[in-house]
Amino acid sequence: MSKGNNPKEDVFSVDRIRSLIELMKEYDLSEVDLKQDEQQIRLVRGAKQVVAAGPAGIAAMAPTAAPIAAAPVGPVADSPHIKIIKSPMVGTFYSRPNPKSDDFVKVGSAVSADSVVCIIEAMKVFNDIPAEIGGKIVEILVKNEEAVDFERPLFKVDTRG
Amino acid sequence: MSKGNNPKEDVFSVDRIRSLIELMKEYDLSEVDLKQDEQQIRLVRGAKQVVAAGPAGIAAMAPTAAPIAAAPVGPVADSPHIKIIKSPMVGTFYSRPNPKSDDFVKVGSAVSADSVVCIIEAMKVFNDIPAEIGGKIVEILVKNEEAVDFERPLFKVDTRG
Amino acid sequence: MYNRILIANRGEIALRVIRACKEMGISTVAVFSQADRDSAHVRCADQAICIGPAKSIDSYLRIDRIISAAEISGAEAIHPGYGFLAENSHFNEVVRSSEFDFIGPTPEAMEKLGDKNSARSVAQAANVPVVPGSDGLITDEEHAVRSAKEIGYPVLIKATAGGGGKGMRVATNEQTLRVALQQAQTEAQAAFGNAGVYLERFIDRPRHVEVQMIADLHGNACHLYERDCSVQRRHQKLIEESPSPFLSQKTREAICEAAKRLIIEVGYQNAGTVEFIVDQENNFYFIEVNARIQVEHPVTEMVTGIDLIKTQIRVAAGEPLPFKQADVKLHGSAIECRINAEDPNKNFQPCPGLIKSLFVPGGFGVRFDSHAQAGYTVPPHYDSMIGKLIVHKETREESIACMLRCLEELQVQGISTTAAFQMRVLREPTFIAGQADTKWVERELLKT
Amino acid sequence: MYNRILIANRGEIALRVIRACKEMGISTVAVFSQADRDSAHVRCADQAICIGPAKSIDSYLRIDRIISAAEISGAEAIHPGYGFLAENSHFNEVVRSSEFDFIGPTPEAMEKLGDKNSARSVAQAANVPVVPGSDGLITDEEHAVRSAKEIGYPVLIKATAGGGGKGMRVATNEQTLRVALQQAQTEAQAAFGNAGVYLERFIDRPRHVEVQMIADLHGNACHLYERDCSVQRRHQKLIEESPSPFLSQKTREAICEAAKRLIIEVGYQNAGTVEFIVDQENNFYFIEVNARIQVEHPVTEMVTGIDLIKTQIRVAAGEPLPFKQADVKLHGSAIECRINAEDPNKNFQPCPGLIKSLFVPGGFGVRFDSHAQAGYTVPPHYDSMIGKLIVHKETREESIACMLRCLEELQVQGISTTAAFQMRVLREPTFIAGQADTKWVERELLKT
Repeated sequence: MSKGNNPKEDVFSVDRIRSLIELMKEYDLSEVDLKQDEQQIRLVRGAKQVVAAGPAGIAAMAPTAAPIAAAPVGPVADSPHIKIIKSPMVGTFYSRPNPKSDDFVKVGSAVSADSVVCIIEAMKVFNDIPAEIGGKIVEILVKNEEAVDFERPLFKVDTRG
Repeated sequence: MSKGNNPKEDVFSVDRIRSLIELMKEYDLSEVDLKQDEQQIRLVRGAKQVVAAGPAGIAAMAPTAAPIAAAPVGPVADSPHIKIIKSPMVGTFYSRPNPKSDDFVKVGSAVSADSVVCIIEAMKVFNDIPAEIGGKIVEILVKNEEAVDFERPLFKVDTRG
Repeated sequence: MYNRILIANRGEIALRVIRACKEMGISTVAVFSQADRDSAHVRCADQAICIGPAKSIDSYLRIDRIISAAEISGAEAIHPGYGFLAENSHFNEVVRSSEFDFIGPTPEAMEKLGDKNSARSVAQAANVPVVPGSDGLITDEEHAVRSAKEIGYPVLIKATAGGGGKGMRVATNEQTLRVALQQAQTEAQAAFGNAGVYLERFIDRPRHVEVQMIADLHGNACHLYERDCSVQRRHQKLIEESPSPFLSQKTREAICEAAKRLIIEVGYQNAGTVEFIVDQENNFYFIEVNARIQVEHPVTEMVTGIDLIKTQIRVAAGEPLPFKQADVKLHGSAIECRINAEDPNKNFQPCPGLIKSLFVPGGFGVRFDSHAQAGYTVPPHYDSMIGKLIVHKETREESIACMLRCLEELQVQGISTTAAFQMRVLREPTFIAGQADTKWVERELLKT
Repeated sequence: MYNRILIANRGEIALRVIRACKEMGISTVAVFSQADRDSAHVRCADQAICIGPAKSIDSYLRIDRIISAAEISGAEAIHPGYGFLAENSHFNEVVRSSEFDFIGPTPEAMEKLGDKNSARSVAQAANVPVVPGSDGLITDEEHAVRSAKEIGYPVLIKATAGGGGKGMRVATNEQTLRVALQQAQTEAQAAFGNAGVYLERFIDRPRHVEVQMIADLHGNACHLYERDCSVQRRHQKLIEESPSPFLSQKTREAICEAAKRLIIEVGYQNAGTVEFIVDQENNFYFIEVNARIQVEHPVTEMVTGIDLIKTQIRVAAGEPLPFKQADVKLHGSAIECRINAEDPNKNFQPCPGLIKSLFVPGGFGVRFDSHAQAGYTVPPHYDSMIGKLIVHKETREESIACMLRCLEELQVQGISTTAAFQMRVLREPTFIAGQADTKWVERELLKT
């Protein structure tokens, strides 16, 4: 709950350190080294010494990713060129314009910013949802007629196309 | 309870250091290094070399100092040759055998293990309290007729005599 | 009875409603903003649906998303709590037209009572005393001067759309009236987009007394006696209690009956509160109706033994009131302190942040309604109340002693709270004597 | 009334007594072992005195240090709480001879009731039914056989100095009796250094029902009705409630009057509990008297509205009982769950340690008496109870629903607790029907 806020008051917050360590374990980091102004947090895991370049960088990112990581809902973009199309509203997800027709997109479909990827019904209104990014659909994260809430991840898109 | 707040007063918080150490054990951390302004906590686990600047050294010591450090009462032995005579019981401290006579000891008095340093009255009984260590009284920590509880520090003794 | 209810709110009141539902065997749907993901109301509900980012305007005030959440979760009714959309008659209408039950009054009653002017007419029709004032809105300066003469100086200028004291002005004579009128109208226009103002007699050292009402769909209405909320700072209630320490039994009966007449007059349904001001001679005047459950409802629950939230749900579902007026009895004395994350030493400025450690007071006759715990971060986006401390004892004297004990015991580390200030109030002879009026705190305790 | 009271205990009961004193304007002196330095009872008391290291034998059981603490702090009376020295008549005597008031019965009454045999004689003198049994201790095997014939098999062999079921044996016929007798005597000698045993009729599926008594120094005694503590595991109470769900009104009145007769017979003062077992036909038999306040006293406070700790203090100070028997009325239903730091999946082994996070249940009719909070470490040296969760509602059905809701809400991270197991019990048809007997948990829920 208290992940990483008020750093100024809280370098020694055991809660935050626990969160960091849990992240280290989760992502198998061996070392975390965070510095800001007069503040520093350095954590080393396991026996092996590793140079604190890349990994430390990721670790430093991790806390900021906390809100998403904490979300019960789906995956985070795993690499920079993979983007997530999220639900802009609360409602029911439809993968096709009507029961008889095909899905708007399949894994492998190429999409542009304005291609409709699904419909979300809210208050009896059917809303076309555009991709808003270009690329190739690499994963569909919800099922047809599934209920979705705000910013629920819907599709994974590889922006390299 | 006091985890991470008032860092200024709290680098030596045994509670917090214990929590940190528990975390290190739980997640197999070999090193924790926290800095803020003038403050630092550095904890190194396992057979690895404990390289420690002054503050880090103190922090590393802290856990062993737990019982005393945690006590609200009185000072801690500041250096190895300074020992504390503590009250073995709950009662009223008397610095002298009777109101007319002199104090058992003064600052500067030499004491041996069996010299009586004060009387503590408990349940109407006057108990002679022996020094139990030899040396020279360097400080008297309670006043005549003051109430004392269990292990209340009474005298500081320099065991170098 | 309902199988599933959606709670369109957050914090302690969302938790309060969830608790009532669970005890009634009703499944619960929480809605939450991204700032509240880890909040207790989300954890305790059977389902939780994210409806937007932290800012209320994009989440807790988004009617469309709340309705959609009710649709996808299969809820049958919506409880609005207090604040946010609770007294929004449009929301009320949309809920009903989307074929959900709204746990509260009808939109019609809400609208009639929402406008101070029409509420005043309702009161007059029900023969409930109102503060002597202008009939309807002030048309022009001369109209104001004429009405002020009838009413008698000093007069108060109030915005018809106002609330929380905004846009209020006192005029002690014709000259100050003319000046104050323009200021009040400009202020009202700015604050509420409605320049309409009216006049009423200014009452010296008024007490704030409100009567809790509950009515079913079958025309039965009961009062649950009064709450005294005179201890306020800038119209924000700090301490509430029941019964009122200064009402005579005669006035108590009269004011409760008046409230009931008004509620029946307007065909009110579900829970509501009729607010009065009472002058030093125990004359009472109708002010307004709060068409919702209120923050301070627990003090009434403690002294009557009636669960207001459960009763709200039962009557909304069409059940008749489970008690008659004669069954409603006052027992003992209850006091509530709102524990706010505010710093009394910094002019009560909100201080959200991480609660590092929390010790919750307990014991006989003590109730703490809160969504907070150690490790919880009070978000900056919403009101600063972190809990309500309520005590119930045989006598007011014991309640005060118990509340002081609890406020001492309550330990919140990491953020400042109002607890210390409330301890100070509870030790003041004026409060102990039950003599506090709505301006007392500012006049006596915060004077600089 | 006293100006200052020393509480010779720790944990939630020390805090409970401190709360009562604070509300009465009495200053408080806490004593603590080095393991409890950071405990809530130390923080909440006006003074706190360290009386020794962690082990009870060197601190909370050190009579000399507790008396000295009272002397140096200027306390006028000592409240023993429960456990530790609470029923130690020698401590009671030393307290009084050191010219402090002991908040509890006289040493004489304590001794008379402390020995099961003499307690049984007191009961018989007061015409209170006891379990048919041998008159006095068993002298030899033949005596045992003779008494068993009179009593009728099956018979129970009990240690006179026993408690908590230690040294108990059932014999179904003469042959098993001869064997069991020796085992029981050996066991009793080992456990209590007293081989004395007696026989009584074995009661099938007994309920544990106890009557709360309070008496002043002027010969007035009142019962506060009964508590049903039949839900036990190895004689450890898990759930207590009042009123008992299966006593007939007739039996209720009879058992309470019997308890009162016994208390008057022995000239008992202050609070005490008379324990009975009740068979399937509502016949009740006296078992023993607990000459102290009990863990489960809050359920009685909830249904009677009477603060037992405050009443203990008042009568100890010489005040007459502030109520008459006719004033004592049962209202609604109260249930208590003892939340212990034990792991139900590991045969309820205690699991002390750091409480990493804690969410305290709240709401209408909920009481949580606890010294715990997030960041508190449950020490391994004392009993494992970390709090008592008590609910009070109009009906037993509502109380069960509310308790389930609270146990769900209660969140303790870092250590295991009994909460989940208690939820399971509360959902069992046998419990809901009020049919649990003292062996039910082991027989039905823990059978392997």
